[in-house]
Amino acid sequence: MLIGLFNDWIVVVLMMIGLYIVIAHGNLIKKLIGLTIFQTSVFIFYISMANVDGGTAPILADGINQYSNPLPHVLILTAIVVGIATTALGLSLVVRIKESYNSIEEEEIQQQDNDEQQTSRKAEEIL
Amino acid sequence: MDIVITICSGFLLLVGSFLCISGGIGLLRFPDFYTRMHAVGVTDTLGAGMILVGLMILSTDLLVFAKLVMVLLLTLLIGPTTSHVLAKAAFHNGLLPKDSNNLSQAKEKENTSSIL
Amino acid sequence: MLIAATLAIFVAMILAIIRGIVGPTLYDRILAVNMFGTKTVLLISILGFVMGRPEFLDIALVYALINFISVIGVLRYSDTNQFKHTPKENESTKKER
Amino acid sequence: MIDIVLLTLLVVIAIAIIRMKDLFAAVMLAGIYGLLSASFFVAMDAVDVAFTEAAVGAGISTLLMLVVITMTGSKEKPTRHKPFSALFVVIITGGLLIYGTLDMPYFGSADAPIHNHTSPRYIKDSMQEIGIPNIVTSVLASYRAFDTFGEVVVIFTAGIGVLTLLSVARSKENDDKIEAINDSMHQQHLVIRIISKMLIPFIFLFALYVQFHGDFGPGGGFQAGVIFASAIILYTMLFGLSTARKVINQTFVQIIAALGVLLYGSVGIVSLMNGGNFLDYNVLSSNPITGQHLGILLIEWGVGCTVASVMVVIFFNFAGRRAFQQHKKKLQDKESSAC
Repeated sequence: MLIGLFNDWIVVVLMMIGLYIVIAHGNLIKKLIGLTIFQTSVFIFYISMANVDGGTAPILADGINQYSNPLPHVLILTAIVVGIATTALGLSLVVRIKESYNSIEEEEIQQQDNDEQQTSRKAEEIL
Repeated sequence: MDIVITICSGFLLLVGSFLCISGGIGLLRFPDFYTRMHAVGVTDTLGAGMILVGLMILSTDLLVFAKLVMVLLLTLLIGPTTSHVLAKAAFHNGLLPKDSNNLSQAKEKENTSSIL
Repeated sequence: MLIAATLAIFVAMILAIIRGIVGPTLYDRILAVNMFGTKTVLLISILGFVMGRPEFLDIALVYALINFISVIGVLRYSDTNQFKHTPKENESTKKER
Repeated sequence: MIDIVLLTLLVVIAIAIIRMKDLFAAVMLAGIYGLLSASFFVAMDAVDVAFTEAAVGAGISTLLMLVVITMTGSKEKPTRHKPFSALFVVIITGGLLIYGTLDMPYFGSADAPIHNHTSPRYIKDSMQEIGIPNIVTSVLASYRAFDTFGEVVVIFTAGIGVLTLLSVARSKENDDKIEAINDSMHQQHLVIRIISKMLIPFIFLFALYVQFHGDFGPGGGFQAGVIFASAIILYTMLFGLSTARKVINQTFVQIIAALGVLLYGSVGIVSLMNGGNFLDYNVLSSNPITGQHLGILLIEWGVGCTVASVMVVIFFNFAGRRAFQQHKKKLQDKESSAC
């Protein structure tokens, strides 16, 4: 009976791997890859919920009584395309960050921001 | 008739699976990129073709058969093309075969001769 | 036989994944991805027959096409200097003449 | 059984992605990850989803990431601090989630709550009410058409966002120089060029087939749009951006993207005018079933146009930015060498 929850556990593991990459890695593109993994784990969760034992694809045909649940399929189908659109938006932000900071590492960007703040503060003090 | 179909498709599927596995082992065990590429490039197309033909024999619907033919044509077109492009790109980028003493010498000779 | 073929494809997939993870050069990885794509096409075709509804082979077609496009894309963007060797060769041949 | 193997492979690849320092390798593994998850969707009977994931997860997202990596550099720098706090957070959250799964219904059980609420009606009545064998299409385009409208608008907005962030003002002279950079590539690659020339019309035809066959098998506007766009992307990669821009005018593509959303919305307005609810296709024609068919056909066209043109616009802008950066770098190099 343990095998009955196997899919859910794998989903949790994948989700946590995605979360770990997003938290622990400083590289912005790596973070986006982590986000993609997280996203896919949610897709897998929905799709494995939709499955019914002995069911087939939800396309009506003669002589088939048991179909999988079509509703999660619809939700995930649109979510995948929206996901790529938002990923593209994130990637374009990364490109702009690279252009203005010349780095895509989180730590270096923060370092540069801090330096800038300090210099501007010093300039104010002098004034 | 049924038995003939089952035996034929079974034979083709088995040969195709054997080719797939041997290609995989070649990909893992061969020493450098070009030999790996040889293993994959040869077995991938042939194995895929065998398996698809085996499935074609099994199919009862004409539409399924037609789609399988299209998949087969695509793999026959695409497999060799990607192998060719990959090998060309790797070679142009300066990746030399592992046992490449002869080859690099030959290349040097060619270069010197072209300079001369 | 279908089950045996499925198992064989799984084994080939696992081997390709190992090469994709280990692969010392970039080209080994591209090769592994390419082989993985072909194996996925086969897996989808066979899965249709195993599950008894083989009419969804459109997916296998899409896989074959997308696999080609992504390999070309990887080669196009993998190295910016990649295709600049050929003009140099042309130049040298011109000098020869 | 098949799904267990596929899921295990997914976890292996995800762990390998964590360890990968080379971003190229990580993106390539992400491509394999997309292919694997799509095969999992096929094994779970979700053919429409697998269709979309195949075109998107393994194709377009990998390509976009590769283009970006060529602009930003492919080495990941090691983080200085140890990620123990991140590990702690992840393990705690994961433990709680796994504790939560213990209450979940078992995989594949037919009496799970999800199968008892609205889906039996879709499965039982959609043939009488909509008249289309593919239940996913009838739910997507008719029962939940308003939801899908929202998704299309989100995709359109994301396209506008990418355009605002990355579009480069193009002057004529600038254009020619960028063209020179682009066309220096792939001039020698005769084999791919010929094979691709053979394939591209086939891909367009296949996209149209997917668009119109979506009522009877897996397919529909979303998938067709992505496949159509990937053919144009293949052309762009082989023949250079400026050639592709000459063939397909970017302004025209942007107008098509807006027109797709407009078409979708106006179907809703027309059904309002005819006395029904927003996006209620029954009133579009004298016969409700014919009305449903007409409505689904029209909005699938809208979705297909928007998705295809937004994907093309996104790719054009990424590639255009890359060419612009290379051009700028060349100019700088020239200046510095002149000094």
